[in-house]
Amino acid sequence: MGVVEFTDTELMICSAARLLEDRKTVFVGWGMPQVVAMLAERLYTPNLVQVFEFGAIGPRSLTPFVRGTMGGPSNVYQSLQWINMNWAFSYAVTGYIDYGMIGALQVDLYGNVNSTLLGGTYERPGRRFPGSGGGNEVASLCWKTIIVLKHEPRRFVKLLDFVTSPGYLDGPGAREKAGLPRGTGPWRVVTSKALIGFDEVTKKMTLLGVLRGVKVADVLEGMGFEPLLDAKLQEIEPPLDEELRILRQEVDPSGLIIRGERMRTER
Amino acid sequence: MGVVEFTDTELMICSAARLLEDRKTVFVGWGMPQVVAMLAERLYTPNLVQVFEFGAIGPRSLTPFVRGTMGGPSNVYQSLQWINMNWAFSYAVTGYIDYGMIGALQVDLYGNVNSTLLGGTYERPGRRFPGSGGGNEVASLCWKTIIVLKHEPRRFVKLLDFVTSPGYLDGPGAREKAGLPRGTGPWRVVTSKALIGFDEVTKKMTLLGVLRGVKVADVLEGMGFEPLLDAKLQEIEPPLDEELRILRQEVDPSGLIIRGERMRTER
Amino acid sequence: MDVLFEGQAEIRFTHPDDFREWVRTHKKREPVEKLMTEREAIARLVSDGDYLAYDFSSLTRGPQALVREIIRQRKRDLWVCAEFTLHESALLVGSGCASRIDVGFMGYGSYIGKVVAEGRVRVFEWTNGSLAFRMLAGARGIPFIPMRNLLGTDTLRHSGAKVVQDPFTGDPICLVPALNPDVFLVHVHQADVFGNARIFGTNLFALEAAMASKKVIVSCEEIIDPSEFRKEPSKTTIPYFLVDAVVHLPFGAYPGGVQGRYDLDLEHIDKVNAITNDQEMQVYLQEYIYDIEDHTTFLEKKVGWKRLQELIRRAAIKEGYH
Amino acid sequence: MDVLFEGQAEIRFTHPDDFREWVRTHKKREPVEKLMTEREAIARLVSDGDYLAYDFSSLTRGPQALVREIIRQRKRDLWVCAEFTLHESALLVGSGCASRIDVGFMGYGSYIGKVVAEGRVRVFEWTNGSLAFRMLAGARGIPFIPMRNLLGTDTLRHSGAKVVQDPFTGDPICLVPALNPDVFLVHVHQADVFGNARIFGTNLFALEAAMASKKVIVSCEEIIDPSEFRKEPSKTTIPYFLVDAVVHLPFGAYPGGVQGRYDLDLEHIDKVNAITNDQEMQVYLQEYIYDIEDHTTFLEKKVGWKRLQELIRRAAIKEGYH
Repeated sequence: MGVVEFTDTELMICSAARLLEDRKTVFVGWGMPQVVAMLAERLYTPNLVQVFEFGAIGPRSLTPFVRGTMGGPSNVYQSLQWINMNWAFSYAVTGYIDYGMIGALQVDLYGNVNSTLLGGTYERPGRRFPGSGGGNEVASLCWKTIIVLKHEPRRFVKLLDFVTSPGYLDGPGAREKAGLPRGTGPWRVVTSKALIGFDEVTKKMTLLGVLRGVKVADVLEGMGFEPLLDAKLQEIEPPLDEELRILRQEVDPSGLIIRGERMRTER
Repeated sequence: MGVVEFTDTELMICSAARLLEDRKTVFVGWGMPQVVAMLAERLYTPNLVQVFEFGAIGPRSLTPFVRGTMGGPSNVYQSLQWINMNWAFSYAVTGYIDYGMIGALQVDLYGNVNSTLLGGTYERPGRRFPGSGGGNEVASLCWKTIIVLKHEPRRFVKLLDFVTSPGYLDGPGAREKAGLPRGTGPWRVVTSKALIGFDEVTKKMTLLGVLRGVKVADVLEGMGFEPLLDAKLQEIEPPLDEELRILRQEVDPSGLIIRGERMRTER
Repeated sequence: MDVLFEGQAEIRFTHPDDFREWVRTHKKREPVEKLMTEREAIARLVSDGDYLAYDFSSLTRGPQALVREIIRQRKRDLWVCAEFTLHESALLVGSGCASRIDVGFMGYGSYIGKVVAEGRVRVFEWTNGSLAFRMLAGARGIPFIPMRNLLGTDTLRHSGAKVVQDPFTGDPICLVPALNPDVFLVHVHQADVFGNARIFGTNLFALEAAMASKKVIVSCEEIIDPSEFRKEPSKTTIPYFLVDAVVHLPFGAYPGGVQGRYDLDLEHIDKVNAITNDQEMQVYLQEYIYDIEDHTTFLEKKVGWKRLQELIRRAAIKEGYH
Repeated sequence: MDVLFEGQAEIRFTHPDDFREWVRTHKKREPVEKLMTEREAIARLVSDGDYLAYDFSSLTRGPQALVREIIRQRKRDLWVCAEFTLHESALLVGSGCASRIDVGFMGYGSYIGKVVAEGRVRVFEWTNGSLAFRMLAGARGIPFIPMRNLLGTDTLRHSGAKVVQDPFTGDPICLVPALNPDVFLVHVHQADVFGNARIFGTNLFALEAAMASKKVIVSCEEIIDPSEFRKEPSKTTIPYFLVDAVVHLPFGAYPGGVQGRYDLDLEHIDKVNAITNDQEMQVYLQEYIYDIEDHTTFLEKKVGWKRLQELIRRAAIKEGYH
């Protein structure tokens, strides 16, 4: 069947897009999640309702994606409702948002997310990043949170440098005990090599699938913790031609979003 | 100079309208306060900003006044902003509203207001009335509250049957101690015979003026408490011809609002 | 949390997590046709014992046709949010539909006062502002919200609010519990078949209550195409996924008016306000509700096109209502 | 009130009564002309040490011309609300204007991260949602508001929020303090000379922040007649009495765009994001801000009419923006 070439970014976008359900709502964070939602809407979930933190409810975002935009006219095109940030988050708090999608610098075994800093102390971090944005809200309030990050072992750590947004904290029941809404939490972690879920009982990360041609050992190597392994480990299909066509020709013809490390896999 | 004839309602409307300051804001309650604001706007305070609890900010209400209306098109005509109830009260809580105007079934020495019930118990009141409406908000949150009620001795009582909206509660400092915003409270009581204020130190009702031709003893007779008497007791001028003309011809040509007990006074 | 004072009213309180669960399982995210008759909407979505809220008043853009249908279907034991309300409370209590009222403003006319005095309906004391604020908390998914008023009064004593010491200022502050009605009725200018809705003019808490309520029934003057909403998203008051039923009811606010469309009918309103006892109430209910099949028949037999034309003609002010 | 947990951040907190007092004495209720130059507005209304907030982002409808004027006037020791922000934080810190940042989203580009890491600016940890919610509390005149998130995280630990036991559910709940900025900057589509303002499209917290802030500066694309506002009151985002200055600044969001008017200029935005150190920052500030007299000169000398025409041309989507 030949070989397909793609970037790690493209792979993550496609894997994440396949996870979304049609006829559901998704809280879309800045950057990659926007592109994921666009791809999903065009290919898999025509009735997906996107919600943006700045108050755009149900837009049908236009392509091409304008780099950096969040709130521009093509981003919020043909929304159902334009309102403001407090209302946008209200939809999430009251249980109207099925999926949330955020990025991460680091994650731990329980799906807690760091997007604030790496190394050093809070006052003098080794490297400082933008912080929560709306990520803490998304990870706290949407029913199922999807975390998207590159599969670099250093990003999967035993102890986060900073807990920006809550996963299952220190295990089962901890979210509810902290006062977070019942029944929420991280649902999937999409990486450039694997698809990870969470064990229903222990709330620990559970490897659900690996990219075609990638070995499980490669996925686990160098991670700061060992996730559980699902009994029925899936093979993740590399990006489909149609997915890549939409991404490269419609969504991001400039290639500035989807660029990344080059990968190749058998079709 | 002859004699002027008017109703007690007309007198109260005119007295209250003269109290409002131009270039200020006023939170307007249902019924008589609406007519007061209309008269004031036409005659004394062209730049008064009216605020209605249902979200009309700064309307230039049209005449004639539509009986019972609160929210109808002529009531909210040419507003600055149409919004909702939570926002309307927000203007009051944040200190933007200078005057509030409410009615009352009963008042006590400290300007506490009952508009809920007369007699009996809470569960089995002798007579039950509409309750606070937005009155509690107005009396709690506007800087200066004007209370308008008919001068019937039984309405001025030692102990209210029910404290619906706060005056100075049980005396100086009590509002602040209860948690109400600093520096607020009842400012004037407009009746069909008198104008009453509040002593700055004791917060007790203080008679400021009586209608031309009315004796102080008549005002005090039968009241359940004795207000302080202001050193410079004013004479309240009966309704002016121009006031009556506007009320009777422009604001309420049907006469359904301004009707009441007939009174007469020397011009 | 140290409670300094606690009002004694019973409250209808839903744990925010239980409300979320309802939304998760009952609220459809996709656009589905929700157009139905008022009979169907009320039969399906209003249950005995429900907590009921509605937007605006008997005089202006109140959901009067839907309220009449509730009475027609003889729903029982409703708990009513009497926010800024006028004669709805009287009709709902007089018809035996409502047994409890959260009072903001309970309406004029002598009937309702009398039945309260006779202890035939339980009332709980709030204010227009606190009920609207409770609705805001319900829509924000938080269990309570602080207020700077109610404090110091008997209104507080007979409410379900609590006073605590504010941990930021040290001062006493009033906390009111979130309100999450079972049913919210709202009459709007325009809606589409999926439930997207537009109100022109002010509102009490249309979006708050739609978001805070388990079931939302929209009645509308006009059905418009769904694509209209996406052309002017700032005009959308309520998006479709909050809504469970859409009922096309022109003149649905009668005898109240709808801004820019038709004026209120004061003569009919006076008729309701003139009711002073049960017998008169029954006569009114019989004539205008029980004996009438539906809203269309009501308009035809009890109002008449000539009268409606007159009310349309009187609604001369169109500014801002589009 | 039993505090279960307390974040350790310093907060800028104004007692609601002190804020009310400010509003009482400083905010004119009558319509007076407030049109002035950006120089005048910033000189009069922004003081060293002020807490500064603004609506939307560097990319869309941010008050960029006003921010540049703040930098030009070398204001000092500002505390910035970095809500949903992109490069404003970098510019305000790089120019030495800001010394403290409440972080919602601090912006991209490597410069700002570096100066934080070097401890040259103090940061406090919040989220976009909690800063917006704090602003809502400020606008509601309440000292705090409860939230269902922040809980369980280091974000909470480094915020100024408190966790208490909710007296209605018994569960832990997070309380965030009201935010009442000293200055709020907002760039709008249309304003009149009194300060009435309209935004078309979404906003972060335009009305909340205008109501919560001591001083409000509106810059606008277009000045319209005051009578326009009274014809369509639903379109009024901010009424005049909340506003202290109106500055007519067409293209005032540049290099960001304004919906329906002009597109963002990604080339210029990339130039800002490419700044990695103080030297490059100084070069940028010198060329685009310090050496430039005012916004008009900036457009003329640093952008050019040809470029602006191109950005207008690119803003092809007009739906909803009127």
